[in-house]
Amino acid sequence: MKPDMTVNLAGLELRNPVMTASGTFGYGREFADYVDLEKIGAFVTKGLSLKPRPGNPTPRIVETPGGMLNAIGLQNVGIEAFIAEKVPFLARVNTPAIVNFFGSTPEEYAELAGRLDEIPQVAGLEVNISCPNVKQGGIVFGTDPACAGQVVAACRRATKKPLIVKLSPNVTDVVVMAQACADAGADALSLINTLTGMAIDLKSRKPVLANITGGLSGPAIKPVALRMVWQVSRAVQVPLIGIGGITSATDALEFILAGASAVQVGTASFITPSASQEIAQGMERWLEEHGVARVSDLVGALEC
Amino acid sequence: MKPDMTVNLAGLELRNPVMTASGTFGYGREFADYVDLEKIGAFVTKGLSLKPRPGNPTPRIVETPGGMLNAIGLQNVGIEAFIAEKVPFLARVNTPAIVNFFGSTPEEYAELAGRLDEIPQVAGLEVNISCPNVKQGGIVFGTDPACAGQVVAACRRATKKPLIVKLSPNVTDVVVMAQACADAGADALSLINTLTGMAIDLKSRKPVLANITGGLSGPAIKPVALRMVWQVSRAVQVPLIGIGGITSATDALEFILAGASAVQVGTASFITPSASQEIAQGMERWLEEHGVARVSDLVGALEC
Amino acid sequence: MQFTSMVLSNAEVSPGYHRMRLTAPPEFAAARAGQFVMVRVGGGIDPLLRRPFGIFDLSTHTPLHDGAVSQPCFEMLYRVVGKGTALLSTLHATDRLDVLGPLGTGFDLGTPGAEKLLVGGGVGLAPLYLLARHLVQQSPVRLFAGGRTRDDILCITEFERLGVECYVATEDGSLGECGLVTEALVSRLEQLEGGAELFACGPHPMLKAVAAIAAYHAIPCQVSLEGYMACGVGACLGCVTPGHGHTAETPDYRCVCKEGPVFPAHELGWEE
Amino acid sequence: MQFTSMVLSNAEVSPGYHRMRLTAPPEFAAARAGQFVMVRVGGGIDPLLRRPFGIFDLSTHTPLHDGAVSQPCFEMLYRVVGKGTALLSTLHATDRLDVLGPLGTGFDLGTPGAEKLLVGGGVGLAPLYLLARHLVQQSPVRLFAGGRTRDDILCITEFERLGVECYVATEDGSLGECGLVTEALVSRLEQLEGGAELFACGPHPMLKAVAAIAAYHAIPCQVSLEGYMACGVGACLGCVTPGHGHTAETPDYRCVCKEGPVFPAHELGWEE
Ligand SMILES: Cc1cc2nc3c(=O)[nH]c(=O)nc-3n(C[C@H](O)[C@H](O)[C@H](O)COP(=O)(O)OP(=O)(O)OC[C@H]3O[C@@H](n4cnc5c(N)ncnc54)[C@H](O)[C@@H]3O)c2cc1C
Ligand SMILES: Cc1cc2nc3c(=O)[nH]c(=O)nc-3n(C[C@H](O)[C@H](O)[C@H](O)COP(=O)(O)OP(=O)(O)OC[C@H]3O[C@@H](n4cnc5c(N)ncnc54)[C@H](O)[C@@H]3O)c2cc1C
Ligand SMILES: Cc1cc2nc3c(=O)[nH]c(=O)nc-3n(C[C@H](O)[C@H](O)[C@H](O)COP(=O)(O)O)c2cc1C
Ligand SMILES: Cc1cc2nc3c(=O)[nH]c(=O)nc-3n(C[C@H](O)[C@H](O)[C@H](O)COP(=O)(O)O)c2cc1C
Ligand code: FES
Ligand code: FES
Repeated sequence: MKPDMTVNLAGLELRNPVMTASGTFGYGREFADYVDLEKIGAFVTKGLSLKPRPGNPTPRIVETPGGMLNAIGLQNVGIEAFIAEKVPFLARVNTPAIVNFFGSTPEEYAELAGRLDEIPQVAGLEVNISCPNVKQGGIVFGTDPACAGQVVAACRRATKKPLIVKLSPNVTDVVVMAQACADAGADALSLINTLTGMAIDLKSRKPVLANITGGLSGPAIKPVALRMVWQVSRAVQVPLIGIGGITSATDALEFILAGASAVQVGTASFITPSASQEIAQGMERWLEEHGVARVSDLVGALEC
Repeated sequence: MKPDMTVNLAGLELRNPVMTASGTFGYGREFADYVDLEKIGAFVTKGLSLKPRPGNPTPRIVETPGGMLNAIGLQNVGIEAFIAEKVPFLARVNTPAIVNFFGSTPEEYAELAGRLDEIPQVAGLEVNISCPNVKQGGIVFGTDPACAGQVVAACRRATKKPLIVKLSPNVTDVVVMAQACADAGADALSLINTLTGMAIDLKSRKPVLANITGGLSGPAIKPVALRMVWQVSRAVQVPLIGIGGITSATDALEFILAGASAVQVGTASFITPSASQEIAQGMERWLEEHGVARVSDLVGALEC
Repeated sequence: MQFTSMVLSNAEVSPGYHRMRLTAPPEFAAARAGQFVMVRVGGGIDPLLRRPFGIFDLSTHTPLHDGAVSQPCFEMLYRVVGKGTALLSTLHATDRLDVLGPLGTGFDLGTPGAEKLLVGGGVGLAPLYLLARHLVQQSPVRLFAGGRTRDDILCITEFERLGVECYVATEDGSLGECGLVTEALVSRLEQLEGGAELFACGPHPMLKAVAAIAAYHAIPCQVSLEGYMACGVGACLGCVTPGHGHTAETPDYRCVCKEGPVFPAHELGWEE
Repeated sequence: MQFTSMVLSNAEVSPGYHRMRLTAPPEFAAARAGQFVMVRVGGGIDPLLRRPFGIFDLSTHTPLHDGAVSQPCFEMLYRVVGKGTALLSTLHATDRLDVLGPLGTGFDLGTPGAEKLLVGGGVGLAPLYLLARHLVQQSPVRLFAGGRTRDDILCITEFERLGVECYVATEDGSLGECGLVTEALVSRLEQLEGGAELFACGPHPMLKAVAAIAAYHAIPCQVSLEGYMACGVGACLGCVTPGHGHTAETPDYRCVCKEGPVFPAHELGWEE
């Protein structure tokens, strides 16, 4: 018998727990030639802001041992172009599209959440709180529980859609951040975003990235991500989406054991465009071979 | 002309800026067959406590993508056995030995610093503050600026030897921690210690490490380490020792450019026991080829 | 398209430069000059990302044994610069490689009849060979090949065999003229009566110079760019390059992997 | 000692098991049975750490060409279980490998004349062959080889060629007795009049059973352990195993890589 791969995540009905991660999958269409979008659970679009954002100068990416740094600088088309140019594609795909978004004040976050709330093709929202708060001296929302709570509460008031909050790993205590976001009304938490890192080119004696620092992703960060998912899952009640260095069904199942109800595949899609689909299939096969009836039976099933 | 590789680090005269990292080089003797200890700048011994410490059950280590997790649990012989069994070897080697140590209260740290202060063979002290404070609900000293400052101040009062404080990367703002330690009297800062991570064995559905979580080291963490060294070097005046994933002379020179006056080689010694020596030689060769007269000319010479 | 390709040959054609021939699926035969592939080198995390390479040539491979069906194949011309290309250079016939492609937007072949001037710097010659093969069928073609030393001047005989007239310049004078290839290009343009069309691939400073020459002579010019790439399909926005209207206030970034790598030179911003 | 070794041969000797012969420097000839090497597989970060393997045999290699000097070499017998061993199994003659060793404390050869009983489970036979070669020179030697199926019973002919009497047991009965090898060991011990000495290498539960048997019969027993290793030289404390006096309150950890991998069984804690 085929195992039951479905997941109900904060009201989102997913055919399986594998989603693609924001910023690594464009607006869905870019990968449509390589992935059967209807074989994955959901996809998350590139971080969106009210106004279009230019992003950083180049170079914006560099490979590091077992990972990569990116400093795209949240380049995106802005909400108007998103509605005009990207939403029609979302409507054509029978897979939930989750829109990742950000702002520079709680008000901007809320306004955007409100705009997205009106778009029927948007199945859920993912709030990226790893952005500086321009009103409070540039402190990153996602590193201060009060700031984060404020943003989440503002978004919560602006939307009835499933609200996922994406946590930054660049914090002393991810559990405190998770708790603050859950308390402020998050339906689910996704973790982790990238670790801040840097690469230097010895020859030119310059940073490789034009932005100097960037976000580390890929297999290198998997141990940190697994640890954070496990810590948060033991402390917080809302469902979790595990992210960080997932390249195989085994990786994904490890996150499920650690307490994630679903996972997101990021950097791996660059290496194998069909990674998310293959991971979903691989998970199903594993469950079948191991006689696990429902993927949800494994959530948090780690024996410590 | 041979470049000048010497470094004066907080009063320590080093023949070159390459040291070995605590916990990866035993008490020096273990590697003596593989490295000419007199070709490296200094070596740092395994984290020492007042009483012997048992360490954690096994498995204690596991390989991860581009890195490894360890949960040794700070197993060590304790100060008495250290003096009786390890110090005589230190006396025989014409290379500064730096003793890494820790405690579970500021008083324990200070007592140990005082004991070490009396040992002439000990060239300098490195305080590991990535340990839980048993008096304050187990909060890790190195994640709270006040706690860290307290420990450093206590050690400072107990010793006149060069006092290096080793920073944890598991914090929201490493600059605040660095500042607190410098203000409390640290002569130098070494960074980074390991990132907390976790590995799971899907087959057994258990964590791989008996301790569940462990410290991530190796090439995977280099971008995070470089970023932290760069951040701290721009904000704090004391000299820095760069640590994290250094496996080549190029890596080491990148840390120097980022602002480190010296570096420590950890995990790389497991892969190539002579790594530290080879890195020192490689750096010298690079300086010569590039017409740099003194390694100190490169410290913080990154062009941003 | 993602496919597993078999290495047919992989030979050093000049010190530090290799030419690799690989099998491809039938659909690959439709690849256009200027498009590229992304190759996964090794099966693990080191290197992690795919590496982009131009398509040097397209052809058909007929295995030697009886009754064998012939199969499309393509070639890459690459320079060993780092980890990925070093590993690539160690592969042998029958080794497998995971390939994504053809990707991106290739060259527009321009107006039949008009003289085509191709400018290539070092390994920038790679995508120009397939282009020349297509162009010689409809127009006179000249190649301006530049490099630091003669080792950087690649596969000129192949171009000549197509009937392409070749001009060579090296910075150290070890082959052809001593100096920059753009000087030879300028002389030719000054001789020319009718319009010519430019196609260039090579280091950024060379492309910038070529773009300026084209603008000065008011002739069409297409350039093929490089950019650090992660996805190759327009999803990560890692590879962008400033468009002609780009300023810090009114940013205008183009995706090298999707909108490019070939762009009309006048559509790009050349300031930086 | 760290050295670059050349692969002389690398053959599959049973499904999933390979035997590899490698050159070594002259000093390596002094390696003792039970010592091990740590091999760097691949030159990059994947795999990152060295992999530990027992020394299956020591010998001398004389190249075929005229005037060649003979050279020490050693063999490893390994099972493909993960990334490192899979990569190892793809190596060919003339490939190079970076080796650290001989490491650790090997077997003590015991009292000449006393019967030697060797117990090996699966790839645990690896270090027992060199041991047997040494022991047959001074004592009668019997081998008890166990495995899950007959595929796990390795190189028995080689042991027999040394004059070692071999008992085989498999869990599925596909070769030798059906059951655990320790049963055959117990029968033999019950037959024996004089004292015997035990040497065992294999999975932990097997070693635990052998240690218990030795304790019951009050005969000396040495076991060779495995442990996840990073440094292999006693510096990282990753590989430790509890000693006989070990409790949570009075910990007593021994370093498998330095004090072991061979330990007198009674010195270890077998509780966990
Ligand atoms: C569209 C396109 C077509 C190309 N065609 C060719 C070709 O036909 N022949 C050829 O020899 N080279 C070509 N290049 C450059 C080639 O991709 C790089 O030389 C190669 O990726 C270097 O990989 P490495 O691992 O050896 O070097 P490393 O320096 O170790 O690479 C590290 C990282 O930087 C990237 N990188 C390094 N150099 C470049 C570069 N010049 N451009 C883009 N990314 C780079 C790599 O892809 C990798 O992600 C092309 C690049 C692009 C973007
Ligand atoms: C002293 C000693 C001697 C050994 N001798 C032999 C031998 O002669 N023949 C043989 O086939 N195997 C031997 N082993 C086990 C062998 O080291 C592992 O099977 C091998 O390291 C697995 O590597 P991998 O990359 O294929 O597996 P992976 O599972 O990918 O390895 C991941 C990590 O776990 C470690 N690891 C995995 N299994 C073991 C294990 N059983 N023991 C220790 N570490 C492990 C690896 O070294 C590596 O660090 C010995 C182990 C030790 C400690
Ligand atoms: C090129 C790139 C762009 C990204 N852009 C975003 C983004 O816009 N918003 C966001 O929340 N996360 C973004 N991320 C983070 C990823 O969604 C993901 O959290 C991270 O890459 C870790 O997962 P991975 O290791 O599987 O890649 C980006 C990551 C990469 C590599
Ligand atoms: C096995 C192991 C044991 C360690 N023990 C200590 C320790 O006792 N005290 C300490 O301050 N750091 C300890 N560290 C951290 C290292 O000193 C170093 O900060 C870290 O490994 C990062 O450097 P690397 O990537 O070069 O290994 C240990 C690291 C490893 C891998
Ligand atoms: S490489 Fe990803 S958008 Fe071009
Ligand atoms: S492997 Fe490092 S102490 Fe044994």
